[in-house]
Amino acid sequence: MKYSIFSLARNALSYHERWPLAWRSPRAKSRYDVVIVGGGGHGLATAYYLAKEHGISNVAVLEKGYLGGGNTGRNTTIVRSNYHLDPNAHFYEMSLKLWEGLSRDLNFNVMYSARGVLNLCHSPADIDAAMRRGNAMRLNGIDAQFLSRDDIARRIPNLDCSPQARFPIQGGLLQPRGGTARHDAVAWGYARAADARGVDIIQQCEVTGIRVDNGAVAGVETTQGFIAAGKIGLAVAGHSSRLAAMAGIRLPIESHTLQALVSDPVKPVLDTVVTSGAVHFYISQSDKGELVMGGDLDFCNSYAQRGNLPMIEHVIAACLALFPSFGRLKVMRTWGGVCDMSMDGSPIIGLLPVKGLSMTGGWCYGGFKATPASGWLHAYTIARGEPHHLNAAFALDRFERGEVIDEKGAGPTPWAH
Amino acid sequence: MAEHPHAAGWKQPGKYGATGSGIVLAEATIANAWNVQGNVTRPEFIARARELFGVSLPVAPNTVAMTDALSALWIGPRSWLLVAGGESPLVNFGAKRDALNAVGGALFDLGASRVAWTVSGPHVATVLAKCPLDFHVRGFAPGTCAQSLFGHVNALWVRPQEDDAFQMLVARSFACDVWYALMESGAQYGVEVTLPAPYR
Amino acid sequence: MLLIPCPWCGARAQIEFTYGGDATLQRPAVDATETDWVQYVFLRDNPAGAHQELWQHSAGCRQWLRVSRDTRTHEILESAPAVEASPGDAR
Amino acid sequence: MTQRFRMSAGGAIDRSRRLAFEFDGMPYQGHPGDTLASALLANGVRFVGRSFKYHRPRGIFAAGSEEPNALVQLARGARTEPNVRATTTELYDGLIAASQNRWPSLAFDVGAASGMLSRLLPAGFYYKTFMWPAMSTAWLKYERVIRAAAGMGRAPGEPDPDRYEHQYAHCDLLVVGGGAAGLAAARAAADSGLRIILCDEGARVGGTLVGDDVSIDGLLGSEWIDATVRILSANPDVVLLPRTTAFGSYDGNMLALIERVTDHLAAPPPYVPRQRLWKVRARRVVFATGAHERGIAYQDNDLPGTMLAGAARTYVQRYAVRPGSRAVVFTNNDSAYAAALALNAAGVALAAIVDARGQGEITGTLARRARDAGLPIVAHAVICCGHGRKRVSAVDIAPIAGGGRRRVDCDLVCVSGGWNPALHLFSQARGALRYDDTLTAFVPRSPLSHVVAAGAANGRFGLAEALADGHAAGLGATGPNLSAAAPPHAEMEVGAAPLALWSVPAPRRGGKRFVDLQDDVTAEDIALAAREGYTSVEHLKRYTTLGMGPDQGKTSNMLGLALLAQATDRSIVQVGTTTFRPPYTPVTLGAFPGDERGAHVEPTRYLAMHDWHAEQGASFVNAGLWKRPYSYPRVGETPEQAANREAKNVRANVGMVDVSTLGKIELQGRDVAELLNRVYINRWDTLPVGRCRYGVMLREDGIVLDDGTTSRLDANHYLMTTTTVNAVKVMQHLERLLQVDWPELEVYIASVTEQWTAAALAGPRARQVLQAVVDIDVSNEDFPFLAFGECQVRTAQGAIPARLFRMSYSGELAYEIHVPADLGRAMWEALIAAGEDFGLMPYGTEAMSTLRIEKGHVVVGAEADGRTTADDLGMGKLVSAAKWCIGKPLMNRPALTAVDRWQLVGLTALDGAVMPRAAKIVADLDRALPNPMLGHVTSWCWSPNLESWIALALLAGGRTRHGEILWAVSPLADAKVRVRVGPPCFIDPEGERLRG
Ligand SMILES: Cc1cc2nc3c(=O)[nH]c(=O)nc-3n(C[C@H](O)[C@H](O)[C@H](O)COP(=O)(O)OP(=O)(O)OC[C@H]3O[C@@H](n4cnc5c(N)ncnc54)[C@H](O)[C@@H]3O)c2cc1C
Ligand SMILES: NC(=O)c1ccc[n+]([C@@H]2O[C@H](COP(=O)([O-])OP(=O)(O)OC[C@H]3O[C@@H](n4cnc5c(N)ncnc54)[C@H](O)[C@@H]3O)[C@@H](O)[C@H]2O)c1
Ligand SMILES: Cc1cc2nc3c(=O)[nH]c(=O)nc-3n(C[C@H](O)[C@H](O)[C@H](O)COP(=O)(O)O)c2cc1C
Ligand SMILES: [Zn+2]
Repeated sequence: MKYSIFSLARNALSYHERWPLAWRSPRAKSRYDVVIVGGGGHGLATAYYLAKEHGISNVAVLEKGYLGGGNTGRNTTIVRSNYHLDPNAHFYEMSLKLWEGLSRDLNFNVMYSARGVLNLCHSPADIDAAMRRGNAMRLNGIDAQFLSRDDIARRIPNLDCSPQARFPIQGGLLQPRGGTARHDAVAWGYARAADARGVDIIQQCEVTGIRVDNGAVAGVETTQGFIAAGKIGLAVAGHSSRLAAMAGIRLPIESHTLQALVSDPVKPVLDTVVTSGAVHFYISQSDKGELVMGGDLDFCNSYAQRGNLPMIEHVIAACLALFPSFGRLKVMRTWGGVCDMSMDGSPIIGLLPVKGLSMTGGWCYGGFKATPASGWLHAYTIARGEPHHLNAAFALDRFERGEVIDEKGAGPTPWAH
Repeated sequence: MAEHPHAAGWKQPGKYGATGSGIVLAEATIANAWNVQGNVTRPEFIARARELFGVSLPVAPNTVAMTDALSALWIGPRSWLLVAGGESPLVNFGAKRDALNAVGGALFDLGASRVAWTVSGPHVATVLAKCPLDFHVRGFAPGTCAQSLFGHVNALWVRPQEDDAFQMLVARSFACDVWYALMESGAQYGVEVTLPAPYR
Repeated sequence: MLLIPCPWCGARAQIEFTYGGDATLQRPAVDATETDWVQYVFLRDNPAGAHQELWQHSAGCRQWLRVSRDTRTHEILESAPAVEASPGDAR
Repeated sequence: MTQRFRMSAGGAIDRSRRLAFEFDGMPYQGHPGDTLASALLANGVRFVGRSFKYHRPRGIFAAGSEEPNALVQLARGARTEPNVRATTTELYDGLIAASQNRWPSLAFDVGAASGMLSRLLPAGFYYKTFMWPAMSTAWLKYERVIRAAAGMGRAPGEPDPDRYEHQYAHCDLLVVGGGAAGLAAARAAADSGLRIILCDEGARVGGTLVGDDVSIDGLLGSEWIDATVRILSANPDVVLLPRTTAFGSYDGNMLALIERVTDHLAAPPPYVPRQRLWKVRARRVVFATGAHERGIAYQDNDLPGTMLAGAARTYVQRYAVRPGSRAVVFTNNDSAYAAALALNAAGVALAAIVDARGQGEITGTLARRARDAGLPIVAHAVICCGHGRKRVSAVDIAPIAGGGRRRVDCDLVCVSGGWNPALHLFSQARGALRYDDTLTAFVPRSPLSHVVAAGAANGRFGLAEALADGHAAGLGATGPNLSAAAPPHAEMEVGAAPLALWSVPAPRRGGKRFVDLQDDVTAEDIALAAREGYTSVEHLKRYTTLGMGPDQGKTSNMLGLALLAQATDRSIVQVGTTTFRPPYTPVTLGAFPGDERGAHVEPTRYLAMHDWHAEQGASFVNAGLWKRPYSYPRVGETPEQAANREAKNVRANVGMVDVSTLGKIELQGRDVAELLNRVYINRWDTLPVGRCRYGVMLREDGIVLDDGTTSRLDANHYLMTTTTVNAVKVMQHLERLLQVDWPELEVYIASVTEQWTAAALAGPRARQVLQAVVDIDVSNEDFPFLAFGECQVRTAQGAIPARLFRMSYSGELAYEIHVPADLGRAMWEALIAAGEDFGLMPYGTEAMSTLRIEKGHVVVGAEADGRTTADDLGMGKLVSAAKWCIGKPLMNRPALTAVDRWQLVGLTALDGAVMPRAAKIVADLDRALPNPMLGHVTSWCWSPNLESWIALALLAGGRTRHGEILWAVSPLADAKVRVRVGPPCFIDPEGERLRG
């Protein structure tokens, strides 16, 4: 059933008792052309574009829990393409363009809200770095504006723009097309659209092993039995190392906890996404009214999907240093996700050194925004057996070549990115 | 333009905040502070240090050895801070460094790098509880010291005796910030600032 | 917040420590191949379960510790000095 | 106004005093001991807010922190606070509150129109529409409307004026919850020598016992509380924290507590924080957090006047308020009979007790008492709908098996759908749960090694068993404790099992049966989610927003997942719960930073000479945590103009800059040279004593990490300097190498950054100034470039020992003078005085930057940006071939040695143009985008000495491009400038000045 205001009205008449399943829950077949491990945005998008762009629909997406329950369902939903280095800029800009048409493509409103992403600058050095990035964006054909302190004070009146602030705001880089999207809807929308094209989505199915015969993948062992496939794509953010290890591959990745939190819901007070590198903080307001915010990692390897208080204290301290009037709002919920922190802060999208095996992962803090492009390029790479020029730079062997994509220049310390 | 870094009260005796003297603060002026490093498993190093400073370097972690002239604080398994508030064997730095170097040890002058206060009064443990250490006498025994954080700032505390008085040392560039924090949390109990006195 | 046992200072709050990552990595010999160095510098086991890792008691005794911690539960299984030797011991 | 519904006697309130308050502009009165909710009820105010999505009228539903409806906007102005639960807000004199989510008023709310459209707005409706037209900006317009309709209260418009603070605490036993079980636990463990903390959310401890007519050890509930509190307060090892909610359970048994210190006071005393965040490290924890009652989903079960039965009982017994005049009680378990009895005793007419269970199953003590009291029990029956507009006026009752409905008039409906142990914190502590079929609730599966639940939180709902359970939990912490008090004793009640009843079919198709009152989630929404395949309990939550409001579903989650189980033919165990996460109840943001707020969010580091700089009118700039002088503007000068003057003066005369922030690490021991050889690309064993050398450190991956000069003070004694930003990092790096990688090296190191104040004296007349104050000969012969020596500086306070270094960042003849920090000002002032005749001016970081750009000196963070190699910076030749060092093995990977690497060059703006800020370099201005970038400007300045704009830049193959003309462009600033590429050093490339 196509979703629209008309189908909504029609179903209202029947008290919404006739809506069909958004996606089936089929039993896993014993063999697929392609198995995608991970039912987050990236895995589902990969499957969707395999079917849509390459006509490969004998595909299963295997998800160990519920779909969208990984980082897709726990991220702070910021979507942007404001990158400095060329490979990142071109990749994330492709993604942003896909975001712009995604709701209609999927026939599922993912609420991509181009409300602008503003990176604050607190020192001359911040301004230099932001302008250098903004200039690179513009030369790459990506929208960017530099806002003065006064522009910012007008646009976001509850920001403390006074010179007495500990980290006084001196300007900011705005990407107007940046914004947010509704995280769960992305998973559900891709799932529904992939399902409609024949992809099998198998939840509660954990991959426990990857069978490799003669240097090529043969299939996956799962909690629901062996499933054969000549091609396997990994999209398991946070767990990439574990899956790769099943095929005997070590990755330049560590898993770390990233926390986020929401305030109680209030009437609209903030309609731009605001971030500050100096205090490691970002914030936006959801359509339901909560302020959604986050900051840094918890700084030790973890698969626990939960974090500790110090980082929450830090995030809120940063929030109130910037927005002193939010002091009497309350934290409603905090949570954590397991992030793949790569050694250069950039993702790995491409073939792995076992035939038939590929991955898209290593997202660090920010792979939600990459979802459409990552799925599209991963599908391309799987279907063609070689990377597209937009993901060629994100190959695993870049570390031995020395061609790392280190946006922050933080070096091979994964938790420093 | 910049506000005077020394927040209200430092070195100016008086009462601040609520009435009463919930905590009492006084700068403990450091005449000298030297950092001795060396390998405790080498008897000649320990002996040389005793000979040079008149104190046996404490080997138990986080303990303090005191003489009339100075306190020797264990600050690491190979590192001690010798602090004196007045006349002490902490003189002739170069010669003593050479003497320690000769037995495989090291000596660093940190005399100007730390600010110390004596923090006392009935609410001392509460005010210091911005630090994750346990300041209860059962958690912080007399004759011991410990390093930790006060807010975001590294600090070192010494509890010389079984009373409510602690010495607190922080790096000098942070001292103003720490002073502010002490005043902020102490104000509700009343802060009494007394005259600086030599570190004891 | 983790409570990390420092072999010298006792159990201390996590905020007193600085994380140092995987403790099982062995620095290659100075004449090792570039591939050995690439693996040492970039690749990690990243296990789910017991993880040997380094922490420095940076706000305390400044010692680097070798801690074994379960990355699924954060339970600390063991903690020891990074190495038992002291400078010059080897001589 | 009279408190019409206040009973004439009873309750734990202080009738001797009246407190005036205001709700939605109307004045009312209450008493100390009241909550805002109880006071509103006492005044007959039952309609207190509009619901989240449909804007339906809502009343007070609960009496504690589980309240889903009665959220109000408290106070006005800077202290206004949205979404405050009326049920936990203690009344104080002058309290002002207003209802939320309505406009223009509670009674006439425009948003209520969405209620009329509600059939179009089922769960997740927005995913299915608003996708047209195709422009991506279209959604922004719909979104604006949706956002304005959602949300609840309003955020304040001004900074929070209040202060908050933090406190760590340590104890052997933390008891969370001071009800019967918690008090029994604390009492059992007291006197054992353990340090105990007991916290409770309430204004007074006692939990459900407060005002209850039960007897413990022969005392009335409240008397027993008082007696126990007296015993505990007298014990110096026990800390009692009322008004303190444990909200998070973290690793290592750390519990986070929030204490509301002054929220209940009309006029808080000065200096006292508003709230205090406690971080408690507990050896053991007892969660005696009680249980939450839940409702039953029947049609229009959200009308004001509908409340939980336990809450109704609390209002009567604790607050002496009649929440209505004529009540219907609807239950599936025994506990509601206590409420019925209490209401009856309070003079509330009981129209019916509707019990879903059969007559034969209603056998508990309380039910018998109700029957004895002649209360009308209707067994085997349910409420199938409510009636009324802005409050309930009647309900329809019908047999559970279906059949004839009967209307019963009432103005109060008391519902009990059973109880859920409050195991939020237990679960956060990784405690496993088990579904108990008899209790129809999740309970702790088994205690953890250091964490137990006790009392109602542990599924022990009866008072006697709760006391016994608490007592046992307390003893569990002490081990055998001979001095422990005897277990408190209460009469055992006979209970009957509840019936699992979650919902009642709606008589009207499309009738709304609310599961989650806070987020407006109905039983129909849950059915819809199940129908569409959102069958994981987590999907259900996210699709319908069940349990996602400020109450986090305390009264609704269980109901929702049971309905999902029914709809999908699964057991409740198969469906499972969603994840419990902190905080237990919403916690004020302001409490998290505590005193580290505003300007104190991070510490500020002040230079030892800060006062001097400030007295000279320096303008300051942040450098890491430090405040450094940017320049010293004179009257009429901007900071930039001042910097220009200062830079020029250095080249013409002499200037002095405070460089104390540089990291300084002293190294002693036999193997220092070996260590330095390993960490720097260049050699150190060959450096003579009394000399300095510039060094570059690489990361393991061959990229530049840091740079600085290191001096050999003595055979085995060196002083290393690091950049300001990397000082801490480099120290840790060295400690790690020495302790982990190379423990065989005999090297001792200490950070001496704080010990020394450092001044750099630079300019052609530097020597004359210096010579005037030092006791050694600083001529070129005796003290050549890169010499180090010790000397005395003559100052007004006498001679000061100093370390002297002949090194130059500016490219001029220059010296660095280090003296102990407490003598810094004396040294500085001596030099300033000596320099008077030579035109000495202090200079700040901006002039310093100009000078070093002119000289082509790189800065880690600008030219070395974490992607640059030594060779990129033209320092490839520094890499010693004779030895290994960190980073060397990976330094020559193909991409790091490619010919088109971005290499350091100098740029000069042509045509007298201004170099744009942070420009990119392109060859062709007019290319279509993306326009390939050949490099970028890393540092730039107006060079007062060259009288043109210059820059350092990284440029692809830059060293082979000297002489080329390219474009430096800044699309952001709409600026483009022709630049000539050249070597990075603009001034004195031969180094004659600095050697002179
Ligand atoms: C707190 C937080 C905030 C963030 N904020 C942002 C942001 O603002 N903007 C942004 O762009 N990005 C953000 N991110 C990052 C972003 O969430 C992720 O990069 C992105 O969602 C990754 O999507 P994914 O589909 O690869 O992974 P996931 O959604 O995690 O999907 C991976 C799936 O694989 C499954 N899986 C794992 N192992 C197995 C197995 N063995 N068998 C079967 N299935 C398996 C998992 O259960 C999971 O569902 C944030 C992340 C976090 C944690
Ligand atoms: N089915 C039933 O009949 C039923 C159900 C529940 C409770 N009860 C009654 O409850 C009593 C059980 O005693 P109990 O002590 O287990 O429960 P209780 O409800 O009396 O006490 C729990 C206490 O914990 C506090 N609390 C809860 N969460 C907290 C938190 N996070 N931080 C701080 N404080 C918190 C509450 O304010 C309350 O005071 C008995 O009197 C029993 O009769 C009966
Ligand atoms: C953008 C965003 C907004 C959220 N808003 C809410 C919210 O309003 N209420 C809520 O209870 N949780 C909210 N959450 C958190 C979820 O409840 C949940 O904690 C998170 O998805 C992680 O899942 P888990 O806690 O079940 O592990 C939000 C999460 C995200 C990513
Ligand atoms: Zn330690």
